[in-house]
Amino acid sequence: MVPVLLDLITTAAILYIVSSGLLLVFGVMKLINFAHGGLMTLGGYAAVMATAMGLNPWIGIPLAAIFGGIVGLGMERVVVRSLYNRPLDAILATWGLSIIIGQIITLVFDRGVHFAEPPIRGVINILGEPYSTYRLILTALALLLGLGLTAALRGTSLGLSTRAVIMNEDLARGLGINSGLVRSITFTLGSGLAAVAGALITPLSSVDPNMGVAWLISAFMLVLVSGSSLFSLAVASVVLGGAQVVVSNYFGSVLGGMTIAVLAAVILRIRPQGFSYE
Amino acid sequence: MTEPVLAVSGLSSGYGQATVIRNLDLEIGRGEIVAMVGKNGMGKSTLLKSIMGYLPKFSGSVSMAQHAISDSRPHQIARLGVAYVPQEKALFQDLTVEENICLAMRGSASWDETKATIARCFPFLLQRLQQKAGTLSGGEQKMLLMARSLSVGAKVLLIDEISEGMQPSIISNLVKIIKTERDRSGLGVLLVEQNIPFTRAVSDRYVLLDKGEISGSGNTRDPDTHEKIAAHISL
Amino acid sequence: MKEPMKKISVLLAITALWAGSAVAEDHPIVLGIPVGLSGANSVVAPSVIQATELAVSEINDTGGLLNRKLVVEVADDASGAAGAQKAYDSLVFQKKVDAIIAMETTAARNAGLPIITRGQIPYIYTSFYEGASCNKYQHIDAWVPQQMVSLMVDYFMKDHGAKTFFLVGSDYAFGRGLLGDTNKYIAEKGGTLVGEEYNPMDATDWTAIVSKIRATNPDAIITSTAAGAPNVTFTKQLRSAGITANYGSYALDEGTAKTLGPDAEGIYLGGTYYTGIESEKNAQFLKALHAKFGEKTETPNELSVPQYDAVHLYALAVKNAGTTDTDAVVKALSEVTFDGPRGPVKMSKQRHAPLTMYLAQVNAQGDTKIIKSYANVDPGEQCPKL
Amino acid sequence: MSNANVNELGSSSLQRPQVRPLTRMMIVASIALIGVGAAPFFMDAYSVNVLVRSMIYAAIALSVDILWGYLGVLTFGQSAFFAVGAYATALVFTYGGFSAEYAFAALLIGIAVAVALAGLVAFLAFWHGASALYASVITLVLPIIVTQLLFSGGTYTGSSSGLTGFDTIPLSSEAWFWAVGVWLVVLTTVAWMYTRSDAGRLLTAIRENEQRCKYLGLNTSNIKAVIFLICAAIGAIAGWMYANYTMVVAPEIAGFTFGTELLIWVALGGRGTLFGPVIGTIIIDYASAHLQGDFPFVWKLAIGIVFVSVIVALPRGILPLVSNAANWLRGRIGIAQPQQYSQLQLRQASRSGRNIIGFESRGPALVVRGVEKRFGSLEVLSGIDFEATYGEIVSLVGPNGAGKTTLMTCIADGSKRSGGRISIAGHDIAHRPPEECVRLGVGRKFQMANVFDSLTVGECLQIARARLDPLSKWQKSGVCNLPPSAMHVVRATGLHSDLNVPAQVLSHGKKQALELAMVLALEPKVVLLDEPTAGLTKAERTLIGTILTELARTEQLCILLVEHDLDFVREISSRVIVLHQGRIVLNGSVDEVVNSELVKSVYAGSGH
Repeated sequence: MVPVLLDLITTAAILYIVSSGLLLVFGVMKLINFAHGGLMTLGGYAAVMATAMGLNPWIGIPLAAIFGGIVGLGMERVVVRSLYNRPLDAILATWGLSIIIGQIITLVFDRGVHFAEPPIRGVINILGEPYSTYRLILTALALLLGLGLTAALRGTSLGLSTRAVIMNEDLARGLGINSGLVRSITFTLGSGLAAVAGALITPLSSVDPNMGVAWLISAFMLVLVSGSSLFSLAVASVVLGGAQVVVSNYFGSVLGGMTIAVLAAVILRIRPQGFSYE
Repeated sequence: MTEPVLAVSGLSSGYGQATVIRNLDLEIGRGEIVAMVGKNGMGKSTLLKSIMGYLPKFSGSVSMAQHAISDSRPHQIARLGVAYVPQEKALFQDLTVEENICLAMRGSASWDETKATIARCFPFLLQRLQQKAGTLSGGEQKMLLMARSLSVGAKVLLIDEISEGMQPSIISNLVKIIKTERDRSGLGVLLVEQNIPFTRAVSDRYVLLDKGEISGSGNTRDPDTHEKIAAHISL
Repeated sequence: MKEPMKKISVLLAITALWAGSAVAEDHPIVLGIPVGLSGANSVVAPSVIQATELAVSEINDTGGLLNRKLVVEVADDASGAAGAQKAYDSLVFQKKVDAIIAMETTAARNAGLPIITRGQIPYIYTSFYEGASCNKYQHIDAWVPQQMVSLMVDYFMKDHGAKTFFLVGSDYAFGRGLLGDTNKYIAEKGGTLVGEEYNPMDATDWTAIVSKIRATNPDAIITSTAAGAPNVTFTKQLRSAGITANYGSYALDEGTAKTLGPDAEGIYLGGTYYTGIESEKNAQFLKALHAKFGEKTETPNELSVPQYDAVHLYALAVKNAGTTDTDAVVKALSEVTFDGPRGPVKMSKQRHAPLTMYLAQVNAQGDTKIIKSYANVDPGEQCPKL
Repeated sequence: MSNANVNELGSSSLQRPQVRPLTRMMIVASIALIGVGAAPFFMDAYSVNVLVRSMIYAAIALSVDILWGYLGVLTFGQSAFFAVGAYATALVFTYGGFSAEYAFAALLIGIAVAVALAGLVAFLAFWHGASALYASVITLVLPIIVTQLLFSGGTYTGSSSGLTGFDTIPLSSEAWFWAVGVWLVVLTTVAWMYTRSDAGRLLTAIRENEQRCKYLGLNTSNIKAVIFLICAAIGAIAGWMYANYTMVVAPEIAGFTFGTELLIWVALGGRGTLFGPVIGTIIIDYASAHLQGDFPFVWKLAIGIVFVSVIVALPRGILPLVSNAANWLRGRIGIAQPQQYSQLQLRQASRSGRNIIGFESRGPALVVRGVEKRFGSLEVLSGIDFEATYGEIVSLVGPNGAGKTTLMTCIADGSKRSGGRISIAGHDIAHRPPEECVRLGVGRKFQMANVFDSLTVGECLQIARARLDPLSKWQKSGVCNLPPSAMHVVRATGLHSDLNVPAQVLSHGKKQALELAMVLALEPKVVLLDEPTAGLTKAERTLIGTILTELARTEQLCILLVEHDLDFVREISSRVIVLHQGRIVLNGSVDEVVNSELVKSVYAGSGH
């Protein structure tokens, strides 16, 4: 039981890390960023570059944040900005951006798998069971990320403005908040988080031009059932990620592979607001 | 009248293709409190939204102390010193009192000064800073709205039917606060109202709005004010 | 073959030769190479193209084929069935190639074979696969499960005393086919199977499977995961869980092992080609490759070297047949032997080839070292009807 | 008086309304057929091969365009139905062998499975209240599941390798080219005729304003579901052709990536144009067959860049750009054709029997008993009790936030109230959705003019009549039958001279009048009007007021009116209900209300 429980927790943590950037963008902008997968890939390559330059593998993570942030800012300025009133078109356009990111990565690197040095290896004993240290670190990071984002949203004036824009954009504008700027910053931050997630999963994933796309659908589904709350995302990650682990364990990996998508669709059918308490 | 802090001239505005405000002229002087009175659906709220830049201006112009704001966006107008209190959903219910106030503070404003203003006008709020705005009573929420608007050092205050549902005692308190603050800082105020007693107590001048056009105006101290307004807004 | 027939074919061959030499310069023999320039196979595509080009230039340097130049026509198959159709169509009907030599996924090969049948040209398949693909125009010079399974299982059983096995595959024909055979072979040899799990091709999460491996604690893990991402993600997640059981992979290649870094240490690989093969032919091959491509040389591998062999086999067959005529070449392809970097290759066994099989292991530096070799391993009954 | 004034109200400019575009389409189709017939003689075998496949893809792209471009359903899952058709064929041939009967059976099985699957998807995606995003999410989950099922089918479905080596209909490439080409031309022509037909305009209406459609008594969920099923069948047929022609199926044809590629083709060609996606798909697929090999990554990069640019800058795709350029050019050389809108005539119809309000319709038209509405802990309406009879105009007044519009919503949509009972003409509305409430006799006009902006006035009226006069599915009937009340509004407001202009260019007043006419076209018994005079000029108000009083008198309609303009209320109401903070504070005659101190205090805000 202990290993399954640990798998469940760490899987939820990984899903949380992978989805939080998407959630941030969805919450503030009511916009689904299908380039999220592409941005994760970008983050993975940031880790590859850190390894290639002989840097400490942890350096890859801020590097990824910078890459993702810059690319995200550019995307918001050039493309996303004109699609705020066309949410379905925004999905398509960001998917197109994801294709562009993937192809540019392919042209710069190549189609192959690349090597990124993992920040840490090995296992530690938990209740007599050896368990992957890195997965446990990821769990801690997910907690830190959740607490950090919550603190940033609660404790900083930018965070306050962001929450105000999420709750009532018109009112926020009337109080002098430049909601356009808040959106830009949010998209940049969301993109940065996507890239960080990409860098963080390199020790568990293959770094190739399609690396992030495989995560996109799961992240998308989790965000849809979470609304715009970081807390409900945590709940959704545990419930759906847990269901995936359980189904994979007892009913086979193929069924496990569709667990999140199917469950999310069913949950939304029964309760359109998903896990969000609104 | 002194130089206007807010001048609206020839303004037409509305939703989509529906023109609600037609060719309207209005000036608010420094330190002047003007009440705009009209029945529901006559375009009072539309006018405020249009001044704030939420609605497109079909024609005409709006300026603040010679500063054209016809094409500015809401946040820019707010930053120039216009505090707008909408009729509905005017507070962030899930944010604390303090957060609601902080959101309106810009750049140089200091929390100490703001606190001083609150202490002067709405001392009870200081005890409630960490309380969620949504948990305040209706009257307290209106006080918070005023506190938010007054503590940001605004030059112009646009207030949409704040007296609705307020008890008379609170209303008289509100009148006092608005007037005191006006005297302190020379604030110009445009109130949209249907409440005759409140209008008479607080404003210097009133304007009657009928189907998007100004149909009459007068000095609030004129003896026929009550009659005129009552005739205008009753059935 | 009866005598008159032989005479006729010799006559035909001479005519062909004459006709061929008459148009030597303007009418080359064209080899079609459909390959995944885009998509998953674009990783190995450059090495496959280099191997092809090297073989072609070697043949042209020694006077060409039937006095005609050999040229290559490459087409992108986008690493999938749909793309393969387009590529094969283009090569067979538009470029009118004389033969097709290709490493492909099984899906792509299956998509291409009907076109080969319609176009009636010789076809050499150069990728290891799950076996039993039979088409009258097709030859295969790469390994099939029968040649590989025993190699890996016997080694674990004999050299490591392994009794319990866990099999992990990507859910596709090759993965299932190969592990199915392994499963049977383990049972035959008295071993115990403690698990057999498949993950979808595009899956990135192996948590549940790794968890089961940990729970069953097998003596050896044998994998047949798809090339590229699945190989890498499984290995990383297995290693990060701290599992150190013997780990043999049918599908991991030398290059990918290198990109895995320390995670690949100790993995056993099976195959027919590693750069470390110590033979004169391999040394010559590597030298020629570097001479031709210099710094841009792609590391040759399990997919590119059979391609190199196949081009030479085709050239030998055409020389033997004396013509590029399909029936004659197909017949000759079963008869010729090419002694290449992998050792002698002759596709004489129901269109398949007995091969020298190697077992190798990745060391701490990520380099692959050969630890055992078995000559002339028989492919078994693949196409009894051909 | 049914057909008396056909010509009086018809548009006078053209007497043969729909012939010209149809003729033009037939000419285009014939040319396309000749092209298909001749092409194989001028092309090499490779191009023929590639084009057969491109045309099959074009057929699915067409179905995606119907769903996305016309109906507004962004679908990622059309690939799944294609795969169902293809796999049904491959499985039948692999395990049953090839025969003509089996080929036919495979087609039927493919269509049946695809339609069943589509039914399931439609059930999930188009339920009452589902958002457009949710529908897209479901179509996104579909290909993921189908792909996993194909993978997990093991050797039976060939897993990732797919199926191959089965015998199929033995036709040459050229014969396939003709077969697929003819099918594509016919399909496109039929789709064109359908989308131009009266029923086809309904798709646009649903895309633009589904809510209005529901309140016109149309079961939009069913309509969407039916179109979705038809498109699934088209996908399955295309899949059947694909498997027959290529003799191979692989899971990638079911996937999300292919589903998205279809969207890319449609977007580039021009959504909502039919020809754009068809031509776009053929060109892009044919070009990628030639260019992808030479520039594998750059080609895909270029497609990505063009795709993003088109979505951002040319949401209608490239075809409209081309046709605009052509029009511009024609304008330059002086043969410009004015923009064609459909020509339409109005006919007066009598009220359908069951909607006649006669002596048998005794009792109140509308009964509201103890109605409550809560949003969480917030009580918006409580204890609302009143009745209204035929021929009465009842005004609902009260300050902002009193709950007037909420009450209207509760009457027009049975699922909205939290408690209490409402009956219309003696029938309990229970929890019926709006389209069923319309059937009971409710007609609702919204506060902001709520019409179909891109449709013409005549088309808006036709769609309003769709429930009572089924729309033609293959042509423009050119006729719209209106009941006397609606006809009266149209005539009185001069809308009959605007029948063929798009609703979006109407003045605000005329839009309000149009919506009123649309509501009356439903032949309602109870009419709910939410601020029908908002934003109107004085003259327009007077006109609407006169019309309403006349309707109540002559047609015996029960009219419930939310109104802020109290002068207007005073002029036309027979009774006034004052709502304040979710409760009825007064229900009486106009005089009673005008003289009520309570009402004065509510309005003047002197407390209570």
